[in-house]
Amino acid sequence: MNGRVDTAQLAAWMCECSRLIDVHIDTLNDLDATGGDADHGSNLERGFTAATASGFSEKMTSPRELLKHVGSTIVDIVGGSSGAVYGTFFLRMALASGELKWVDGATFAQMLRAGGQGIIDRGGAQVGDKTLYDSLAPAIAALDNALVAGETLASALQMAAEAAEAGRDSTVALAARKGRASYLGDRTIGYADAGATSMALVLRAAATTLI
Amino acid sequence: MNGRVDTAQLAAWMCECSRLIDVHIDTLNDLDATGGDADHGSNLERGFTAATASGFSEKMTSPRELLKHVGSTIVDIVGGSSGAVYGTFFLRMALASGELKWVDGATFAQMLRAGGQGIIDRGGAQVGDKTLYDSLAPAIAALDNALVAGETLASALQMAAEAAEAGRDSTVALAARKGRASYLGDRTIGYADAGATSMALVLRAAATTLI
Amino acid sequence: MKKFLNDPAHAVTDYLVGLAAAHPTIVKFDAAHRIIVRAADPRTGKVGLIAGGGSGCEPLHTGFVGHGMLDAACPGEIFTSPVPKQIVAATRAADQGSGVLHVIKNFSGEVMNFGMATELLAFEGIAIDSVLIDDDVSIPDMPGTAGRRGLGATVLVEKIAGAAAERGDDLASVTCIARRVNARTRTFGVGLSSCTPPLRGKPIYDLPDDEIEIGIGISGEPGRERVAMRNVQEIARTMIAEVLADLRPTPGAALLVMVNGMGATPLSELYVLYGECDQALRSAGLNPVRSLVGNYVTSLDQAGAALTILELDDEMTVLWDAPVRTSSITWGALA
Amino acid sequence: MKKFLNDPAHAVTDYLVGLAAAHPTIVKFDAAHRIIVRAADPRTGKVGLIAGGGSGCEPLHTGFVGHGMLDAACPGEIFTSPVPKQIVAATRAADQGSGVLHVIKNFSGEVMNFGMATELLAFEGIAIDSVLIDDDVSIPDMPGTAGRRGLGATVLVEKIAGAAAERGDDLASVTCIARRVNARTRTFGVGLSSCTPPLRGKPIYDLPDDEIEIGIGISGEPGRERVAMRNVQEIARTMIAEVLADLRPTPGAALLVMVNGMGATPLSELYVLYGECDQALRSAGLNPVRSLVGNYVTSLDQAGAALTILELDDEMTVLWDAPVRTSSITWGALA
Ligand SMILES: Nc1ncnc2c1ncn2[C@@H]1O[C@H](COP(=O)(O)OP(=O)(O)O)[C@@H](O)[C@H]1O
Ligand SMILES: Nc1ncnc2c1ncn2[C@@H]1O[C@H](COP(=O)(O)OP(=O)(O)O)[C@@H](O)[C@H]1O
Ligand SMILES: [Mg+2]
Ligand SMILES: [Mg+2]
Ligand SMILES: [Mg+2]
Ligand SMILES: [Mg+2]
Repeated sequence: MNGRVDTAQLAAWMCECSRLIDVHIDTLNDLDATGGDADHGSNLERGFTAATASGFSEKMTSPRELLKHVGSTIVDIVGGSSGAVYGTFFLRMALASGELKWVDGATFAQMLRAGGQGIIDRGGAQVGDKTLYDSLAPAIAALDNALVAGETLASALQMAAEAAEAGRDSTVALAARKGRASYLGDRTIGYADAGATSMALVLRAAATTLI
Repeated sequence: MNGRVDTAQLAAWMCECSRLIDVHIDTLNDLDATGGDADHGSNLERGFTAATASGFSEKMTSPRELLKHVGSTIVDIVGGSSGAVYGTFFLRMALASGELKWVDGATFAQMLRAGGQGIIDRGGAQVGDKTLYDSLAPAIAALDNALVAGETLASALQMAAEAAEAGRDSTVALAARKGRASYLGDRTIGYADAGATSMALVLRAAATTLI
Repeated sequence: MKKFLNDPAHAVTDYLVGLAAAHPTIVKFDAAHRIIVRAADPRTGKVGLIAGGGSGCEPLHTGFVGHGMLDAACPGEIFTSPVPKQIVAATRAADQGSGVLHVIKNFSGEVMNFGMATELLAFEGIAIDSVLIDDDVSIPDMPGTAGRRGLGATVLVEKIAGAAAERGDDLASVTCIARRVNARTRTFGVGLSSCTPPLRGKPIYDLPDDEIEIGIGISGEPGRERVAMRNVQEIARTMIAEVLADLRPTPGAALLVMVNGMGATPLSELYVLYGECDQALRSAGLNPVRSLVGNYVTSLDQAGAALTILELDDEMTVLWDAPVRTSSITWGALA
Repeated sequence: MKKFLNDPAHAVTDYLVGLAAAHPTIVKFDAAHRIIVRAADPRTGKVGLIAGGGSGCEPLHTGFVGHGMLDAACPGEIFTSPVPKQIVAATRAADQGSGVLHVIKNFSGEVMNFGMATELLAFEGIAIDSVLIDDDVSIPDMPGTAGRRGLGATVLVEKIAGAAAERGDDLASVTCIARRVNARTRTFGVGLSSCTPPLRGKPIYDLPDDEIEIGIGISGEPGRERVAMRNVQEIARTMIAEVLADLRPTPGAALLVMVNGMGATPLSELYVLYGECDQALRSAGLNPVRSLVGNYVTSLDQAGAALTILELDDEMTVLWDAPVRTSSITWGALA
């Protein structure tokens, strides 16, 4: 058994996501300004705050319930691209957790992969389209590989966060093909994608909380 | 006989007015900006240019015809307060010149007074209302007094121009009670009235051309 | 300065050409006289209604030419009242034998140029009457001054008197209702920015990012007072206090409430302001029963808004609701 | 930032409250579901029409709810598409038993949120169809991308399909005419300034005084390209070249020409632009027969404009002319 993630840890993960988004809200808005409408930070802040602010209900006793709450709150509150994409991401993670009270590393990796698939299903993004999937896809792969190689979940998540950050950096050189930024084509080259940047924060939050 | 003003001199006066307005167009607009809509210079420029640009027709063989042409061109072209006020001013001067082929100083002084009365009739301005009448009224008085005192027309016009400039300066301390600037009340204190400034130029032009 | 224009000196003409091209069934541009007239002559015998004023306040007045409002409009240069020639031509075009009402906003230039035109028209035997619009409460109503400006009431007078003329009222009756509407209307405006006249090429004045002008008119000049920026609720309260103190409406009165944008303020902000005003008026025991929200009397690209309130009576309400078909105000069925 | 607002976070709600207060006979604000619906239910059996999108583009879509256009509108946060919950509620409100057409502008967020809503609605037995608006020619129509944005065509689709629904067409027919209108419409926009979203408090980008953005959308993002400022004739030529190259209208085609302001551009400038476009189109042997000039699809306080051209056929023309009564588009007689 390579690590263990329970509901309380997932709650801590979500709170850390919320905190990191708060800290980087202006950066995210400014990155979104380069190719979009300058609201990505505010959008996520609204979503994560709503999902975490009042704490989690006592009835959320499983990863499924907690992540479903987060996903549907984001869907119900955020709107825009990130509402649909992040919402679908957490809802699919919830679904993939089955009815388990806690999940091991391998299951968590499967959940992350299911979340990524949800993003593809929802918005058709591929690696290289300059979206948050460019951070998520390498993180999914890194997590899998590290666990297969026998790393602890803690260090595997560390590698996943680093891969997400590298993925985020890889978007700097890309021209956007999905989302609002795609309307600007080559003008988006030179800046990291806002969503890829927030997704790297989400993975970084996982690495610091799910240990 | 104290001096003599013929049609050609009046034409020169109008051309000099036009030139001086051109030179001071920005000043006049900026002064109008302090209490009005920043267009006084442009308005007069349009009027005097139209009245003088194509030269005066050969048929304008009398002061009456020339000044009627200038007055009605200004009325027809300028609009706004200054179109009505300056237009009426020149039309009433024309009327007061009777059928004379040229006028002497005393008649010119009467014409100027008739023009001033036209401004009162048209817009109800009194001295102290912070309008162009604040430049014109002292100039009319100065011209009369100088001629009565036996000055030449040339030096009498010089004194009239100086009186107009003093009148212009007197408007700095006033709050506007007529025209657009009146809506600003005390906020107009501290700036000369745009119209008073242009009227001082008109009198200055008379002093340099009607000699 | 960035504007959609060619030669700034031709901005007004270019606008008039475009207006007529866009609405050929409603208006014609009579370029020779530089006036906008109805595309189709109204039936013979209707009292004519004309208005004019400096351009830059669009859609006022050109946008209100058409069935149920004006017969002709005289656009002057930017912020410069029209010349007597235009007013004479518009009066002639509007006359159907029953006389013409001049809707004159109380600006020195407008009053004087309409005055000159009326002197010229005296020789022509056209019956002419006039209504002087002076609804601006930001200026004290004092003798010896130029008096109060004509602002938003102009739109209401043109609509209501226009409907009276359209239904066949005679000149005296049309004039009477026009004056009644003006007498029961008050306006107070607030500017968030200075506008930029095309020929000037730069703003008329500088306004810091934390200050606003209150008590503004419609020609880009500064307002009565410069004050610190405040939220819309406070702005609405100021507007309402100024308007009600002067209008003194009957308790429970039915009101027409107009929230008018100055040109660069988005519609959504105007509705936010409308919402504040509506609520405050109801709390004051008054009854907003008609509204007009949008850009109707503007100052080029100024950001800002004005509140206009008319205390309605039954006749005004019927005439307000009557069909109208102009390029900027359209509702109801035409016969 | 100077705007008429209280708490920037409540700007959208405050706008919706004001809208409903100003037009109580046309719309209601359903605050619980955060949607705008018609004040009076249309007759039973009418096909419903709903749309939604980020706020900041007013009057789109809330200003087009009413007889002859939409049954309900879902306003999102500023420049953020609505959430599925709103879309579900609006669909339910609009359904009269004959199904509902979703008018969806092709923005990733809008498409995805309507998609999620449609999945949820699948359980409810409401017949739903959709039209995807993608008239923006500034973006190449390439596979593997998000495709073209939905811009001005949205207004035309809502008007024309709304009239089809109002006269009793069934869902398939309403959808069909909506798609036909979108297929024959193209738009190209030009921005003269950046807008300032309330929550951001400053412009989205800096634009020097001698540069403009061409190929813009409606959410304040930069355009396809930044170029030097030029006069309106050149801007009109660019717009027309871009639109016609893609639309390829039949020679002599009857056109509906819309010149749409982005929110801070005065009406007079829009007419100057319209005049240039009208003339250029006629020179190109085309026939502008209907026009719409004003602020219909905006980006908050952005200065700028977009040209939208629809090649009309007879049915579209009849439906365009059909009576409509919303807060922002009104004409014709209601039965
Ligand atoms: N189809 C898509 N698939 C995955 N991610 C997407 C897609 N479209 C947009 N995104 C992501 O969403 C981010 C923008 O989110 P946000 O600004 O909140 O939404 P909006 O574009 O509606 O304003 C982009 O930076 C991008 O990473
Ligand atoms: N009633 C009046 N009598 C005399 N002069 C006036 C009157 N009203 C305005 N003026 C003069 O007109 C000047 C403004 O002219 P101008 O700016 O060209 O017209 P407008 O105010 O119509 O823009 C003022 O500075 C003032 O001197
Ligand atoms: Mg965004
Ligand atoms: Mg002036
Ligand atoms: Mg002026
Ligand atoms: Mg957004």
